[in-house]
Amino acid sequence: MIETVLAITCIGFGCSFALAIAAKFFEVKENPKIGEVNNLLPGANCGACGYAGCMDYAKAVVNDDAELNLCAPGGSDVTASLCEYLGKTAEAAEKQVAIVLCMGTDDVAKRRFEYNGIADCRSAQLVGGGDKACTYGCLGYGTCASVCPTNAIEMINGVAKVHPELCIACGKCISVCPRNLIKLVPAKSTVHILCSSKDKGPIVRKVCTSGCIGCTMCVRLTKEEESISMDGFLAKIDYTKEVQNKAIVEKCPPKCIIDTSNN
Amino acid sequence: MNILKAKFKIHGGVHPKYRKELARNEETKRLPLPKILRISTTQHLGAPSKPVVKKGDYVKKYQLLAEAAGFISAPVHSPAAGTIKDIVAGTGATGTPISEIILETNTTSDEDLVGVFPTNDWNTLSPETILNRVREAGVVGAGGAGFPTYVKLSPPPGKEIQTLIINGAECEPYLTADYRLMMEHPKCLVEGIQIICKVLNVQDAHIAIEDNKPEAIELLSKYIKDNGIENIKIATLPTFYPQGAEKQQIFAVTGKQVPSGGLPSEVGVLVENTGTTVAIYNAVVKDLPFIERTTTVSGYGIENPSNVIAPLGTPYQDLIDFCGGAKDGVKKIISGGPMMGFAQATTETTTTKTTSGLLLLTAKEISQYESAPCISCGRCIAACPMNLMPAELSQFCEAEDFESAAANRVMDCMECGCCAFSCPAHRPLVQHFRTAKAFLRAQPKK
Amino acid sequence: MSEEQFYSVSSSPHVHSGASIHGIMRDVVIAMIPAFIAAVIFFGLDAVRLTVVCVASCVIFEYLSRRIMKRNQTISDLSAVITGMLLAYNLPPSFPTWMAIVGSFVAIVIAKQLFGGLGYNPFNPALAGRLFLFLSFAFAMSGNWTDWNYINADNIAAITGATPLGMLQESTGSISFLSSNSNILNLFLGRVNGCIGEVSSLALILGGIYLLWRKVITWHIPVAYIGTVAVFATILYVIDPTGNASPLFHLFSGGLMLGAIFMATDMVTSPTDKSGMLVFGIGCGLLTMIIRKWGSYPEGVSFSIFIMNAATPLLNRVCKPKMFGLKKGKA
Amino acid sequence: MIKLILIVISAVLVNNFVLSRFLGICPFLGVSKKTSTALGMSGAVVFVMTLAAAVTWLVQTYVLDKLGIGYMQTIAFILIIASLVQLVEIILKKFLPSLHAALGIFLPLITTNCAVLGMAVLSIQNKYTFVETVVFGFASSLGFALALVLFTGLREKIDRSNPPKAFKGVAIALITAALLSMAFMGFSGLV
Repeated sequence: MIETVLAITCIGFGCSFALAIAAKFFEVKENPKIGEVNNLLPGANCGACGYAGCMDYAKAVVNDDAELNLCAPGGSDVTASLCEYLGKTAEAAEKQVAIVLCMGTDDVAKRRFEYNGIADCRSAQLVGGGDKACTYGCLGYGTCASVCPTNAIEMINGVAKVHPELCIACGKCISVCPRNLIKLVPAKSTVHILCSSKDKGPIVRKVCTSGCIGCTMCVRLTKEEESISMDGFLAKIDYTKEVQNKAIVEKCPPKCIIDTSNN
Repeated sequence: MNILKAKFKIHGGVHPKYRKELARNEETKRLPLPKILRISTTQHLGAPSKPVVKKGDYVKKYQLLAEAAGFISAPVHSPAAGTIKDIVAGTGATGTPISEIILETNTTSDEDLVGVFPTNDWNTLSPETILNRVREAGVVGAGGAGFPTYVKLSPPPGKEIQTLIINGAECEPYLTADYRLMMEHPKCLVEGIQIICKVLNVQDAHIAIEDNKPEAIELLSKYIKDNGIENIKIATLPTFYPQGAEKQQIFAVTGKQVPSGGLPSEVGVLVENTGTTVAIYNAVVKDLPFIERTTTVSGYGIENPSNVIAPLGTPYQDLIDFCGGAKDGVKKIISGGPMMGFAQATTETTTTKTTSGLLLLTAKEISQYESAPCISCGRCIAACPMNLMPAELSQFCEAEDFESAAANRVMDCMECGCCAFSCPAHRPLVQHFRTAKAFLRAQPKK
Repeated sequence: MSEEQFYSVSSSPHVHSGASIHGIMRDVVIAMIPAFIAAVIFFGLDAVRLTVVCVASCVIFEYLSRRIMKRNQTISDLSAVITGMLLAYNLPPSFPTWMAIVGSFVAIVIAKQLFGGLGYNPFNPALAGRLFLFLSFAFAMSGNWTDWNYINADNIAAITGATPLGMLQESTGSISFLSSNSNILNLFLGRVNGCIGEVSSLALILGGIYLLWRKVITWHIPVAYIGTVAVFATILYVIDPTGNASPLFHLFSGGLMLGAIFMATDMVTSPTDKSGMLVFGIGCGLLTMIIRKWGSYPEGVSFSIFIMNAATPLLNRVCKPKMFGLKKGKA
Repeated sequence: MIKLILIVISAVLVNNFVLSRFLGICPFLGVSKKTSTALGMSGAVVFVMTLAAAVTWLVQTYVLDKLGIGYMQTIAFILIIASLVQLVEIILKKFLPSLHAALGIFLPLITTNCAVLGMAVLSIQNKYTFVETVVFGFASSLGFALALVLFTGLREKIDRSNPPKAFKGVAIALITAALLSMAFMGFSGLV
């Protein structure tokens, strides 16, 4: 019985002795902090922080002092834990969600030609500039929906729609949309102008009945708060300010302003 | 004997139904001056030219409308006298936004033109003045790319051009504009070639013509023999598509392979289109700017297909009406050839310096793409003149794995269409590669 | 511009050679007709029964699986019909019908539709079906044969129940009589025992010539495959003529012709590059002879093609055409 | 000498560790995403299995059999294999950090890889001599590498296929592995 225990223990010692020599001989310096920071991150490896996954972001945070609030899925609580671990201060990033600034669904917006090709927005844009009559509108081939890691985007009647509660603001849909219709806006903002067409009114009216015709009604109604300004013939919301005057939703002639607070 | 058979045969290539007989035998007709011309400022490869006229100006014929913006660019001249109605945004033949100069022509007086000083003997001109005339005339490659010709004719220092090839292959089906040019203006073509030889001080030049144009070969060789010109020979090429592609033609005539990503000048060869050569002749000898070009209006959807000389900026609808109007059942309108041309949504688009053809095709002439899976039958690989693997590349693009596509040299694809032409599953291969190339071009250089 | 009449717009090119998957598959079906006629001549009603059952069940299974997966229907491209015919050709005449249906299920549903349909399957569906049946219903696959009169050692027409390869497998003493030319002629014409589609090498070669003429397949795989088997068999034959059968025997017996012309050349599961095809053919040839010579199964064709199908993705990565304009050596 | 060749053929083709004996499936499925990691993994497994074969045989004959405590075999073998894997991990971290990061969790997993332990125990059961054990260890790791590389090639093709949603990912990989093992049954009886 004793020999068994002795034999096994000396095998154990032999192995550990060999490993100790090897560890000393091939030693690689690595900062233990990186492992610590990595454990604080959610580990979704979504790349929203711009690094190739959480381990990479941890290395950047420790070695070259990267921003602490870049982790979108983690949001403010990850930023807080990072600050507290590294003893730094960083203003907590406000929770953001993506939104598609177009509501030209197939029943209101016209098509220009019968498209015969790949059902992918980037590919469709290359063939004749996309088959939607409006040169700014959403083509509706769902590339953003297919690329969204949390399936937060749904194609409704030919236009993409983001479900804010699922969106982790990783920005993948933004880079993939050939017409740059998707913007990151503060989650709590409810009033949105769902159009990105810079064309003059008559041209917009010819291609889409619910496109912004640049009548500046909403700008005049929200004059005091200056929350809406004109960019050419397109009304744009300044998301740093809160839009109070909800009357613009009814007053807007083409009805392209929506207010998501009620539903 | 100044006719030699091209010795080298490239890999791949396909045989589409050429249907050239539709618009081959009649003379080229001239379109009466349309009332409205919408002249695009993106008539060439490179930066769009900047308009020098504004709304309401009255311009004479040949007057400069837009000047070149930058080194790779070309000026645009007014094809007729008239008043500038407006400068608006429009869509080009490829669907990309362009800005158009709308010119209301006064069709009454056609003589109201800017002074023109033809020279009777171009030999006296030095290469520099020839190059300047070519630049000022706004001559661009008429083959389809529209690369400014004077940039091409001044090769980078240290690169010596040994052989000049005049591309008379015109391998795209339906198109016969170059053929008619060779038949009707051999003198302008041959002298144009000699002018280029002078500029590049090249000793010998070849006119590459496919052997499905025997009359052109015979006529040109007789013209060359009668005028005792030694340094121009005719290279007959077997007829297949894409015989007219630059890299393939260089290989077919000289056996040299242009290195991947390199320019033909690196192997000491320069290829010039027949249409461009005649434009050079007009610019240098007759001092005429590039204001009109021959376009083949063809296809089974047009009443009487023919070759038409039309001023730049002519709306397609005018060309169609001039050729007897469209038959019913036209499914597709294409600017350029059926293999590399761009399908049009409307007939409002206008002609530019690179519009080699306008095709009205009925359902039985065109094909429909389907999203069928690739059965790796290898026909696209056998057809690819660049010896790539379209089957594998398209599967990478479908899986949006553009890095592997780049590793398999998708950037070297010249979008000639041979693969999609021969794919039994009707897969949109060229569109896959264009998406991949657009994505890779947008990538910041790492 | 008339509003409602939209023009069709797509990427270039706008014209097409007219080839279609349906066209290719139709040519393959036509090429398999001679083998079917030979099967009916030698095995009569059984051949018809098996072929009809397999083709019908393959088409039905494909229709059902496409319906369940809510995908577009692809039974019109005849690939299911070909899989059915190929599977039937690999079955002995005495094979029970319900097992053929099980084989068709494995071939179509598991080996093809689960991967997403035609073009995505890494293995040849008909072969997957055959191997599944071969390994699970070994007895039924060996089948009780009708008699085959072969001319034995002292050249009297004797009757035996086994297939030619089966006899080669079990025989201990000298088997040089197997390679007598009268037996070889029987083998070539198909008057032997064996699976219904593989017996008549003549009919299969006719089909192969039709496919080559229609440019559905290229010569690389069949020639490489049959060539390797011939060379390997000759070497064995030269070493020990009594213990091994003659190369001709190996060529015309078993499933070699059927495998080399119809199953190995399946475009989806074979390499796309010419050099890759040659390596594929040689690989199949070597494996077939190894299994025939030393393996425990008499027939190695199905296994070798199946294994080489697994190697096809690697072959596709290694054997690539050299790009036009690349200096020597630069990949 | 013939026996060695037979061992090699049987270990690589006939009773291939992955496809016939179904040992070492988890790294087989885990690492077969990209060929580079698969090759790296195969290299590591070949190194570990060959060394493990040698060391375990020595320990078995000179320690366990001498003291008659054959029943301690499993613990002793696991101890040796674990330390060998740790050795490989240190070496890889030093010389091939990129491969080390790419392999990730699958490198330490070799410790519990049933193929390694299986090979050690099998060689003892088959009463191989020392040379035969080492050859058997090397051949079975070659078999593992062959199956892994073949399967990685297949995996890259089926990753581009679009199976129904329920079968995406590992499910379709398992089906492909099943078909592949069906193919390898052709070699049975070869030896």
